[in-house]
Amino acid sequence: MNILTLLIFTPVLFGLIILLLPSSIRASFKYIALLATLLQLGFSIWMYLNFKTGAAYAGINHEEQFQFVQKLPWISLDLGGAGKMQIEYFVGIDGISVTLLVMTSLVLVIAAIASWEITSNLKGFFALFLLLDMAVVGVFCALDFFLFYTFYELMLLPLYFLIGMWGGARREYAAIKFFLYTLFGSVFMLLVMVGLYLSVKDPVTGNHTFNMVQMMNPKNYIDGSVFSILSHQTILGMPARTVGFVVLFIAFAIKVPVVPLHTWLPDAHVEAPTPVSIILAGILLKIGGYGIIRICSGIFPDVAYSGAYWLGLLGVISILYGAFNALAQRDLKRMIAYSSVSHMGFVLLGIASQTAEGISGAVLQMVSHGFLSTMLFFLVGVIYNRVHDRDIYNFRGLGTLMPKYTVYVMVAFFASLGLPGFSAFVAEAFSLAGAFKSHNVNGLLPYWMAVCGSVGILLSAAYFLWTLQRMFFGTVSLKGGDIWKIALTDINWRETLALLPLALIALVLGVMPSLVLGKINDSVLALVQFTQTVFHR
Amino acid sequence: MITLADFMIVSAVLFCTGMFIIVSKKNSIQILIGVELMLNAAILNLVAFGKYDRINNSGQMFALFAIVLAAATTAVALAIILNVYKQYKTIDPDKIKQLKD
Amino acid sequence: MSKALPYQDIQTIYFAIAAVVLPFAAFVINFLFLGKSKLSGWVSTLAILVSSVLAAIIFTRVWNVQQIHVKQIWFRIGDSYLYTGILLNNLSVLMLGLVSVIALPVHIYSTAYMKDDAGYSRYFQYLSFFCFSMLALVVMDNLILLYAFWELVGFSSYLLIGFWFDRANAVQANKKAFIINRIGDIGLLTAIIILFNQYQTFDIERLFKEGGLIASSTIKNGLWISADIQTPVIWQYIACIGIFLGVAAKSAQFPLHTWLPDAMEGPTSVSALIHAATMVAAGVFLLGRVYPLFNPAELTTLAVIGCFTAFMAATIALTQNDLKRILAYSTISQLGYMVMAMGIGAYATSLFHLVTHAFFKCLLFLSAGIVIHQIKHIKEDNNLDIDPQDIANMGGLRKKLPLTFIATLIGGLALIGLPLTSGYLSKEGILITTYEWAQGKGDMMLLVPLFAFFTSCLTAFYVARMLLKVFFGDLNLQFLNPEIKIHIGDGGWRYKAPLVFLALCSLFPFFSFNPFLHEETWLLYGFSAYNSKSVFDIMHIAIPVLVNGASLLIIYYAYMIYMKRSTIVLPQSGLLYRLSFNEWYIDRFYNRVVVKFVLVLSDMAFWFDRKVIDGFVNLLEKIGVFTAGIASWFDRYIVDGILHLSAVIVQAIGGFARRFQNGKVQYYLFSMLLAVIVVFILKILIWN
Amino acid sequence: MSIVQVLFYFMGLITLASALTVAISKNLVRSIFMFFITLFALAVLYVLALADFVAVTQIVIYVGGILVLILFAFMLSGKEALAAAQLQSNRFISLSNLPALLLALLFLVVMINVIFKADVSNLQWIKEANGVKNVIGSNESMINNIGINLMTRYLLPFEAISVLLMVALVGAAHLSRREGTRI
Repeated sequence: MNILTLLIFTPVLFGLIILLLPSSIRASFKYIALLATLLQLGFSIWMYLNFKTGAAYAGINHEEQFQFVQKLPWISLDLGGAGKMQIEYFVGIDGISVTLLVMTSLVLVIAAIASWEITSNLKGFFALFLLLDMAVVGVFCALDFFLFYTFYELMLLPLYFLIGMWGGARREYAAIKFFLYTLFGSVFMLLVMVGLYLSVKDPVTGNHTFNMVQMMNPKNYIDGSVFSILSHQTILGMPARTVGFVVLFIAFAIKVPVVPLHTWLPDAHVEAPTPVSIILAGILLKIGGYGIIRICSGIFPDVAYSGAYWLGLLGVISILYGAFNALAQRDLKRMIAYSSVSHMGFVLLGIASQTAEGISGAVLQMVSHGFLSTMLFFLVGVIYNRVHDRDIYNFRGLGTLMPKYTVYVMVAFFASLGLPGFSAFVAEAFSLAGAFKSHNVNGLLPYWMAVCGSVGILLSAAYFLWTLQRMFFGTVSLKGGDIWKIALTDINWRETLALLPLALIALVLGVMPSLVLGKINDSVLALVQFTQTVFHR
Repeated sequence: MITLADFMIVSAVLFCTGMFIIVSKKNSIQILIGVELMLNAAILNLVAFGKYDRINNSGQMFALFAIVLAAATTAVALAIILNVYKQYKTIDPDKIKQLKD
Repeated sequence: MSKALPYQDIQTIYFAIAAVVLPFAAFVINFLFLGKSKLSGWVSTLAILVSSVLAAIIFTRVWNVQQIHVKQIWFRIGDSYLYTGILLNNLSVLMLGLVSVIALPVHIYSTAYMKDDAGYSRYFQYLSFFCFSMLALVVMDNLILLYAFWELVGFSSYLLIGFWFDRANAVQANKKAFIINRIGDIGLLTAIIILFNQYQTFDIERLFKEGGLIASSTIKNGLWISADIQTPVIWQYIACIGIFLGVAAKSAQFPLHTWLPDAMEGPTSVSALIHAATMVAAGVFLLGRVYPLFNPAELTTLAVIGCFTAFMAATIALTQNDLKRILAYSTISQLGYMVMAMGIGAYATSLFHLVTHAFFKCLLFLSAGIVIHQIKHIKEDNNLDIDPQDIANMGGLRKKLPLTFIATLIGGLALIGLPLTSGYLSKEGILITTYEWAQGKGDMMLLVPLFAFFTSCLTAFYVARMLLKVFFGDLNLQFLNPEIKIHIGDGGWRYKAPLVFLALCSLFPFFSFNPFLHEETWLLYGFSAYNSKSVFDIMHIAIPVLVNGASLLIIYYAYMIYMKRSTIVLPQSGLLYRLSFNEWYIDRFYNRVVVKFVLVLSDMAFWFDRKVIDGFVNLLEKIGVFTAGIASWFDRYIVDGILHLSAVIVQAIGGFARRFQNGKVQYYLFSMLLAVIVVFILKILIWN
Repeated sequence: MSIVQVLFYFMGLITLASALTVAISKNLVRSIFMFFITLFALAVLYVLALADFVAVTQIVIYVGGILVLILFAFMLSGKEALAAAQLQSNRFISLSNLPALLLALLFLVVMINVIFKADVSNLQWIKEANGVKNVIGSNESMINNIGINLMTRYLLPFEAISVLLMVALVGAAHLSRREGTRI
């Protein structure tokens, strides 16, 4: 049994078990879900430990360099004159996926712990949760575009229901908004996918293929096909490859999210229940970044190269715009949601730089943000569970009431604002360093972008500190008076269990970024090498 | 000299009068009268044209037939009217709407 | 270890590591195990004691002997390797020693000062963490780690300023401090990134050593040329500006100085350690580290800004009534001197002033802490509603707190720069060098030494004012509330020992056996490479005499004002007074303009987000809904409508036909006849 | 204008006037009597059309048979019929009669139109009949001829009608017998 397949489908198995079990033992569902995620975490850690590094295992555009590969024919139709339709179950990971996978599995464990707060319709919730679990893990593993797309779309459904059924007051609006936004992106992605399928031929079998690794090789493109680099096809007067890139980019940019495609995020976060917020912020956003790295710049490196300026610009705008918006919020969750926009801007900036530092920084930022946003949303969930309020102005002096909680909040906040010693610092610093360096290395991004990006770090300090000062410090003063004072108990062991590993990981990654960078370096170098040479004349 | 057209015009007016009676009257007996008027209009025509067949007398002959038949039909019709009246206590054909769908 | 080192050097390195890590260990122990225990204070003190002993050993081994640099790979990112390492040279060992030596008395003092506080252990956690960051900052060998600890120092300062986190002012102040420091951090980060881009390394030694990468790069034709990278020269300026921002934020230089006076909301012992002696000196230390980066024009700018800061802060200090605020502004002023000294090339003198200032300012703060503590006692004993830090309430404490008085006096005199104190040595050095520096630069530049002298006079005035108001005359409180009981004193040995130690260190013999000539200070020899050699001439006598004379006159003037109340006092309502009292309105400007601007900007961004982007999305949604509405309308009324219409038509025809089937025989007849006649008419009309 | 013509017009006028009165009259009894007049006037018209035998038959059968039958039926149908008859709209031109009136007028117009268009006096066979003197003279009697024709040339229709008459009589008798439970 392939470990990746096991990793992907374990949760579904448990989900089926939950579905089959009678509702009378619904109290045990959360333990089953937790067990599933823990098992998954075990698998991913095993993979992480057994992951081989070195230039020979870089992956990216070399199929044989991927690890834990499983390749099975899935849908194979003989279309007669039109050749064979070849869709494979093709999973495998390289350096870029492996760290994200570990991050994902851990975040899912935390999300499962956070699911304790769910009280209604447990069977449905955990079944959907585990389905979502499968889909997100699948996205990071899939190397066949069709498979990728299947997982990608499969995420939407459970998320829609999770937000729409277990969410807050305006959950339906948020769910619909989220659904439409992401659907909008993925519908066009489907078109590009088909276009790519028709443009690419598997050199071995001679059939059209959905294999993403094959799509990265310019030799596999059929002469004169839509996305062939040599044929210079146009769509609506624009070069076809640019259109393909832009469409894919929009699909992923919605996920990231990049300003101006971000407005689903605050609404979805605010309305979603805590575990879903955690998955949204911790994993979903990373899928956007991962997609941009693996698919956008993997399959259309030439366009990613020529359009890097705009990518970088969008990144900088996201950083600043998200930060300014976060500063204007008074809903804690919304503030954190906007801060996610800001922090994910660094990812885009790093990717746009196309330097090893930038892309490594971006991946590290994704991993780091995965943990930190999980922590932040979990923390918001803690307070929301207790008093069902998140308005920053309604709290003051929580530090006195909930000292341990405040310590975790401070850790999360300071880690998020890039305090050295925590993972975000290294990630952001190197994203910026890469962006700055890019002018000399490949001339893609002007210097000022990095400088503007660094202002985002300043603003993040402003809004996090303002929140700290407003909510946690000062004399105790709560909107709900003594009732709240009683309700606001300090965190319990279950919450500690969720928060402590996150805080420690943020710290450990900050001190030893090599835990991530060691695994991704070869892949990143290969990617940089690849994007700069393969598709250029 | 009385022309054929004269007869025919009289017959036409008579016919139309009969028709009017048939269509407009609310009394079955009156309707029967209308029918008779129309028959008579026809007979008048037959008779008028019968002038030009001295040998066979076809016009008058059929006029005779028609008169006899009219008598028979009237008898039958009146019998029906009576029966209808027994059944419905009315002889207004508008009230008898069993044919309506 | 990258290269083989002699055993003793390895030992030195281990000592250095231990010196740095010990406070961190204390922090961890306190954090994990000694949450509520009073033991935590002694754990921290022990750690810093060992650190300072180690620092002393290291100092003796490295100072003017050698430079030790070891490094090890930290992580690899892409093709570049990041190292972590320790660089011990004169500068770092000096700072290492200074920080640990200053920290030690502060720790001891704190065990007494904080003993009644609920957050005693927390305080020592923070303090140890600060010591760790500060010590690490000075020994780190590369810019990224320097930056990391630079920010951690800011962070621990944040924690300590907001130590009493239930006080609104304190948390406002720590937020402000951190954010302003963040501005500096960003500048520094940008500068570091620029340097990394230019030289592909973060290594301080490789970058800044003599003949290092910085020295070998040139500026030509608007390009900044290093080994293999050419960048527009503007980025060299930006790097310098960035570093300056970092320095300005940490060392409270104009325009980023406003956090420091507010930072006095923290415990006074913290103010003594962090906001007087060590952390604020980090800016000057950084300047020392990256000194070769600056070119003469930039140095001149630095000098001007330093001079301006010194002058501005001194004018503000003149009118403040809060004891700690006066000291805070005097700190800013003295830091201005140091930066100015760096700017004029008096590298060593600047560091010398840093060291002396650390001692006497720490001394002053600790003394002020005792004064405030005692006034607070009076306040609490008698339930008075006063500000214990307001010097207007004080007076005549000389007799109640004799040791504190003497300590403050020594510190104050050192601050003024009168002979026999350490302050004299370093300050005169700066003034003389300033004068020499300005001589060759034209008339405009003469303003710099002029202002420096003037600032010195101002310093004399406000120090005298403070001393007189606090220690001389009669206790104002008693004057206002005659019935109060006063039981105050210098306190136990944990108060006294640090004061004595620091007071001794603030006197001349600690630095030079010649109390009048700063050139003979041992410290200066450590940095002879950088310091501009000055020829001994008449000015070296004239300037100290002049300045000290003026200072004495000013002190006399102050004495006449505050004690005898006989001299003309400057009006307390004039423009100058208000300017000074309101701290030049800078804070107010920041609050009203900069902060407002940012907030408005963020509100606008949010408005934009909600109205424009979300509005656009919602518009799309509305369009979608509308289109869907149209489609559904179309579906219902057109597509279905056609269907229904045909049904309706059929029905209508049926209904129409049905009406003929009304069972009325006459009607059938009528219809039939009508049909017939219609056929007839048609026949006649058409087929004829 | 001969006296015959005057008579024709006069009788035609009476026919039509009485027929119209039948149509207009709201009183059933009156209309029946007006019908009686019409039938008489028509008989005169038959005479004028040189069909004296037919005229006699008309009077005998119609006036003597049908009219009596109708009167009896009217009387048998009782008071309600009478009342219903009275209830009818007494106006000749009323909204309920309008369609019927229009229809009748249209038919009239059409028929007159056809009559004039057809130019009946100049029809082929009439001309031929005139040519071979196959026209009944105003002074000869056709009774003989009719009798012969009835028994020779029109024997089959005569017999068929007799059977038909019998059937009709049987039917009428069947219908009017007093049973009532049927139908």
